[in-house]
Amino acid sequence: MALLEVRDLRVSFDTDDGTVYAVQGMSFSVGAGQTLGIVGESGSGKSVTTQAIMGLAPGAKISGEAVLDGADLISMSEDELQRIRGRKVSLIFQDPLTSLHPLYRVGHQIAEVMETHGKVARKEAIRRAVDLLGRVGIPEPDKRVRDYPHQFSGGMRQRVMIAMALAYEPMLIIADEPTTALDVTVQAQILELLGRMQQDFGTAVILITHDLGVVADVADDVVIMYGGRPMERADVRSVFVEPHHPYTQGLLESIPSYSGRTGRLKPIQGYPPSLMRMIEQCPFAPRCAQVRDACRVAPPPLKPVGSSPGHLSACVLDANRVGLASEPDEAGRAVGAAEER
Amino acid sequence: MSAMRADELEIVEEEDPELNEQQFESRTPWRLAWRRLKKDRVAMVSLGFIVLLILVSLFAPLLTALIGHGPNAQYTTKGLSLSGIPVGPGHNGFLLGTDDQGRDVLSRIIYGSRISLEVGIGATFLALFLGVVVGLFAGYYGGFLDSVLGRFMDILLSFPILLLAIAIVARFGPSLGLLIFVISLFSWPYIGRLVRGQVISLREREFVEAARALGASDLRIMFVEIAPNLIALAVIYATLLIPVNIVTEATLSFLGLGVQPPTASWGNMIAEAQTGDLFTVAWWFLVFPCVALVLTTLAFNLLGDGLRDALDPRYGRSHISAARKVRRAFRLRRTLPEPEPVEAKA
Amino acid sequence: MTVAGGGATSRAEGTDELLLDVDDVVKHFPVSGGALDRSHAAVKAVDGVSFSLRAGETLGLVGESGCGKSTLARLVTALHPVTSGHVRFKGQDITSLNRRQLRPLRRSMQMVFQDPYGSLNPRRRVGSILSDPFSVHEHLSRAEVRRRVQELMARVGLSPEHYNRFPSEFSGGQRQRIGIARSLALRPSLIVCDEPVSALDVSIQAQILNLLEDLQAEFMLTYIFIAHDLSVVRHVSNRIAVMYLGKLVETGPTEEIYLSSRHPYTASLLSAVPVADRAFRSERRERIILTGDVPSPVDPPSGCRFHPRCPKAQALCAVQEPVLERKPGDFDGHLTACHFPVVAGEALANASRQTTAVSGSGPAEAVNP
Amino acid sequence: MIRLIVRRLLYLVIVLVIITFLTYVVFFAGNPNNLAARFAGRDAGPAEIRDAAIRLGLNHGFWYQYWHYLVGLLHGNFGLDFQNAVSINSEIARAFPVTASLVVGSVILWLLIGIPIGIMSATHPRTLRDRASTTFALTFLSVPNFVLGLLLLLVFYYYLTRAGLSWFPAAGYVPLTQSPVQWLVHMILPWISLALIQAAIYTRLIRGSLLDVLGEDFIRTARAKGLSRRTVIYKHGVRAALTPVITQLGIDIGTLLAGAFVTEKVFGLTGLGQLALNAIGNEDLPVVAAVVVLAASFIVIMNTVVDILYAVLDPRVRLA
Repeated sequence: MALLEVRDLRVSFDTDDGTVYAVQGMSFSVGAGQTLGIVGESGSGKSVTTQAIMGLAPGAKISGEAVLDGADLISMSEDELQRIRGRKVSLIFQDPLTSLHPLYRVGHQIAEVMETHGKVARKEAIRRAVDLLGRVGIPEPDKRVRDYPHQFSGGMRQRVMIAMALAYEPMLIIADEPTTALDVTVQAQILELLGRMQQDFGTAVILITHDLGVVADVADDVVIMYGGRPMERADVRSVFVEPHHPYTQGLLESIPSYSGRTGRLKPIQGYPPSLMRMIEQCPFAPRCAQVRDACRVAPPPLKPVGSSPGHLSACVLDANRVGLASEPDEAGRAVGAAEER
Repeated sequence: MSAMRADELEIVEEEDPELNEQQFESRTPWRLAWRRLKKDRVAMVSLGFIVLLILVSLFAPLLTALIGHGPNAQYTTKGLSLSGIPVGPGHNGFLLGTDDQGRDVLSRIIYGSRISLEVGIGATFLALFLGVVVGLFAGYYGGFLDSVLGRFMDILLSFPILLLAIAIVARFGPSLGLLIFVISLFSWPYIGRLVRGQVISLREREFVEAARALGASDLRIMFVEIAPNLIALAVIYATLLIPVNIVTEATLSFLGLGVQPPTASWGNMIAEAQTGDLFTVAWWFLVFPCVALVLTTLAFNLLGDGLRDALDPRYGRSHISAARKVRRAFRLRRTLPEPEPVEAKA
Repeated sequence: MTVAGGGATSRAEGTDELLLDVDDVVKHFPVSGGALDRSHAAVKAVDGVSFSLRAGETLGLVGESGCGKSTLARLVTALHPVTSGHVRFKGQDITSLNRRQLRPLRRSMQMVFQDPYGSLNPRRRVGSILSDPFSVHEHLSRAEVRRRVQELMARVGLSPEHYNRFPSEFSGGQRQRIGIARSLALRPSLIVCDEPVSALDVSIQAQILNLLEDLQAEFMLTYIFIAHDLSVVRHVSNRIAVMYLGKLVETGPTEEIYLSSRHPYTASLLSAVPVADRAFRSERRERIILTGDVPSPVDPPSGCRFHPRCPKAQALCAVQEPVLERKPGDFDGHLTACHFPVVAGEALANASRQTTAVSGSGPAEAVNP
Repeated sequence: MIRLIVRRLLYLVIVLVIITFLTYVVFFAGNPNNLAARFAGRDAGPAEIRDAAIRLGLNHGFWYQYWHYLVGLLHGNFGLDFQNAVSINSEIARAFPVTASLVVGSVILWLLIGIPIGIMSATHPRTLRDRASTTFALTFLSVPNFVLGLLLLLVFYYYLTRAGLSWFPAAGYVPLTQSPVQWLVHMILPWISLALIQAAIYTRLIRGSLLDVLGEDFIRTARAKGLSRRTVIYKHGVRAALTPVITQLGIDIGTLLAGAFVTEKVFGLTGLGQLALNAIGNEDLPVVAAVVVLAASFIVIMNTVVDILYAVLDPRVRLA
């Protein structure tokens, strides 16, 4: 039984310059206490997905469903969503400095969550804030609770954000690039803390990141996004050990390997698609080395592949073909190129 | 090796066909701004009004000749009733009526527009020139020069501006040149401070560092790299400063310290109308100059507002668009910049 | 150095010619609060760094934010004056030259910047930006400049017809190609790349790394490659220098550093990087999680600057600053600034648990993933 | 904090020296004998002119007079009026309450109008309400002060009075201590004419500032915490958006206290502005200098108050 089940989510924005089709048919699910990694490059729609679900994307046109604990978040009113946010679902953002209010004490900002949702008295809320700050590893929490965000270092601020997210013991934490603005050594601290808190509180986590390494480290399941669509979905091991989608494969191959020099890198050629128009084909087709005619007909749906259950890929290629065929299909490319003229 | 290159090239070329075909010729910053401005109907109407006003003031002698009434001619018989009351709008061929001395209000308004535009635009350009030059040098060089120039601007800004303008004009006698000089003297520090701030942030941008790494001289960096990035700001603030300066001129004229009668200026027309209670029965010679003044300043303000949105959305944000929010949401700040030395100084 | 083509073989191991010699350079930025405030605090951005570089090699400069690596890059390219110390380029001391004297040197020393958006002037056309090197240094006809610019654009993988476009009409990866083209224009011998790929997406990053590699082979370039991404640095560098709070803590051949790092900071830095393909291999390395944050460079810790966070710190470390020197058993050129260098097989994670009480600035965790 | 105040005071002294110096230069640029001749009267002979010059202190050189003036200032004494030979201190004491009444009343009024409209407009961007408030703001932004004043007088005084409703007086000032009701009645039109234009400026200012703040990450955090819209806008948004408003308010109050020339002239209020205008007309150097000094002091003092307020409101400034 999934805690959050998102089906066919579509998000678009009307802008001065036209419509931005940010997310197209996104589906995923998170089990209670599990960690889902959503991975994608900039503009792939990974942040918009969760912000739209939580009603935090101003001006977004949203369709599809996102069932949390039996209730659909997409059809909820703003008031209903307000009661979910911070209570059942908390969010952590990329830049802890700009994400904390500069003019209020951190204790106040944490206590606010409890006061809003739990009708907890101020004094009690502050006492609990001190407790939380201690649990997320902030030394001398009884003193620091009275400090302002600018008096903390980057890593400590992110700890404050985590404490705030945990304040009402939510079922789900959505962490949107929580360590991107931090140094590697601090990132390691924060990821470790997030994992420990998840165990302590039994919270599920959606971790949004561009860093495959982070996902490999902490996620149970992974969704790879590209051009606003899910490309591949599987448990973390399957994604890294037997990636199916050519995009996932390309992504993994383009990372300079830690395990030593592998010679020349194999980049994915070309650039990501523009989201200013509806993409009526596989969004990866223009860059795909194994492109087929079928790729240009319609965006392929997610379908089961590989040996492990729950491994889904949105690719027209056959499960057993892929992974072996890394040589480009010259014929397919030529046809595709001709069609485009 | 060469095959690799050709391959990369090909990919880059076909990367976004839309970009190649449709958007290519129209995506220069100025074209983009113009396209946005064209969509703004209010701004376009204002622009039309301003163009018309400029034409009117350029061809003032021709227009008044067509009307048949000079701006200073007193039509004591035709223009005033027997009891000395000015003629109302539309009577005896006076489209907007006459004033207390029997002069044609319309002709005077037409000539008044010359003063307003001369002073408004003249003082603004002078202020712009001073402000940009001082701001550019202070911001670019920083250090001692910046302290001195910055302090100087601060002190000028803590002057009771209107009072000193009044004192200077009163002392040296009003003249158009002095008026332009005094008005720009007290308005350039605003632009100077703005430009300085902008230059300080531009100076730290990597493209300036890149120019320096190439061995470009300071002057080249200031005028080739930085100055083009100030144009949008300068255009916006010039448009917003013009109405302010027009009002300052009118105010000084109203206080009797600007353009001296009988030369018509909207300010002294209003002042003349206000002395004595004649305007209570002959409202037109008070109200029409006021309307001309208000419409002109309104047009410049509306245009400035539109320009601000069109040229650099960051300054105005009067139409905060979802597009910008989306772009924000999409943008990744993945870089870990080291603390800039200048920030450390601050 | 005549090896063409891609692959690891194209990476030059360097020649014997000493291209750059950095000798004990120091850069302090004064911190002051206004005209009447004359405090004497300074950001000690770079505090006594020495290294040298042979023609054709790639030196990877690694460190976390605020460690001074970008400042060091600007000292080497004479964009900032040094507070003290010397930088010799091709035998000439460039720290004492004025701007005019430096100008001819600029031809052979260039920089590629981090931010593909900030490094190109948004109000100028790409053709104009790329003709800068020629208009500053050479007097060529318009047609000749145009020809050379288009040649450059083609070389870095851009379409020469896009000569008249503005930077906003290019994607991040394309802009970084423009930045590389600009640095390449005058055929320099040294290019300092300041985090050239850290603002790019992974798939684009690989394109740019390959391009840099090809250009190095073709034009016999020497690189100083600054990055915080250790995998990227490992991929491109022959040698690595690790910086912490304005100082070099360890330097040596790339594989030496990665396989047998001696400084506890290097070791923890390496272990902290989450790496996709490592997570699913049998030999899982222990992860060392350091405590606390990087201290302020205004008031760095005494002795060894790493000691408050170091899992191996002892009383001596707080008192005496370690010298960057070759440790017994290391290869020539592998230098470490540590009193108690890591020995092979040592478990630092356990050490960090024991020293929690000593460092006392937060919980120290050691996890074995 | 103390260092800030000391630095500001030092700054004030520098500004005052420069300003008084400039004022003296401006008025001495002509021939001081002309001044004496004017004050001596139309038919005065050379001896009388010399007498006048001695009486006005004009026989001394520029530096002497200037120094004398500065010393007087240090004793809190603005000296004597050329025209009537009365103490300027007492003239200022008479004029200041008029200007203060005008400023205090209109500040309250324009904040009451400007802040709510600005907030409404920022929280409903691109709606009809926003357009309406933008129209309001840009219209009054474009109306010169004296035009609005005169039109108000025309409608509310002349036309109403002619219609038999003499609700508003034409001009003049009645001290608050004399008759609070009359004071209020006399001040209403001046307040409105000053406040409407200022309110327009503040509407724009607050709208822009609040829109910026509402786009900040910490607002998204506040919403993500499940706070109500009201809490997010007022507690998290408006609080942070106030900074530029406070700066502007400080400058405006300082500048207006120095004399709201136009409004005072239109409504016949004998405040500092009128005092200065008359003095300029009469080339009454000590009075002009006195008002200029007062004006600059108000501006610098208000700037100091703003800086202190900043520190109180923003912990980043206070604890830096």
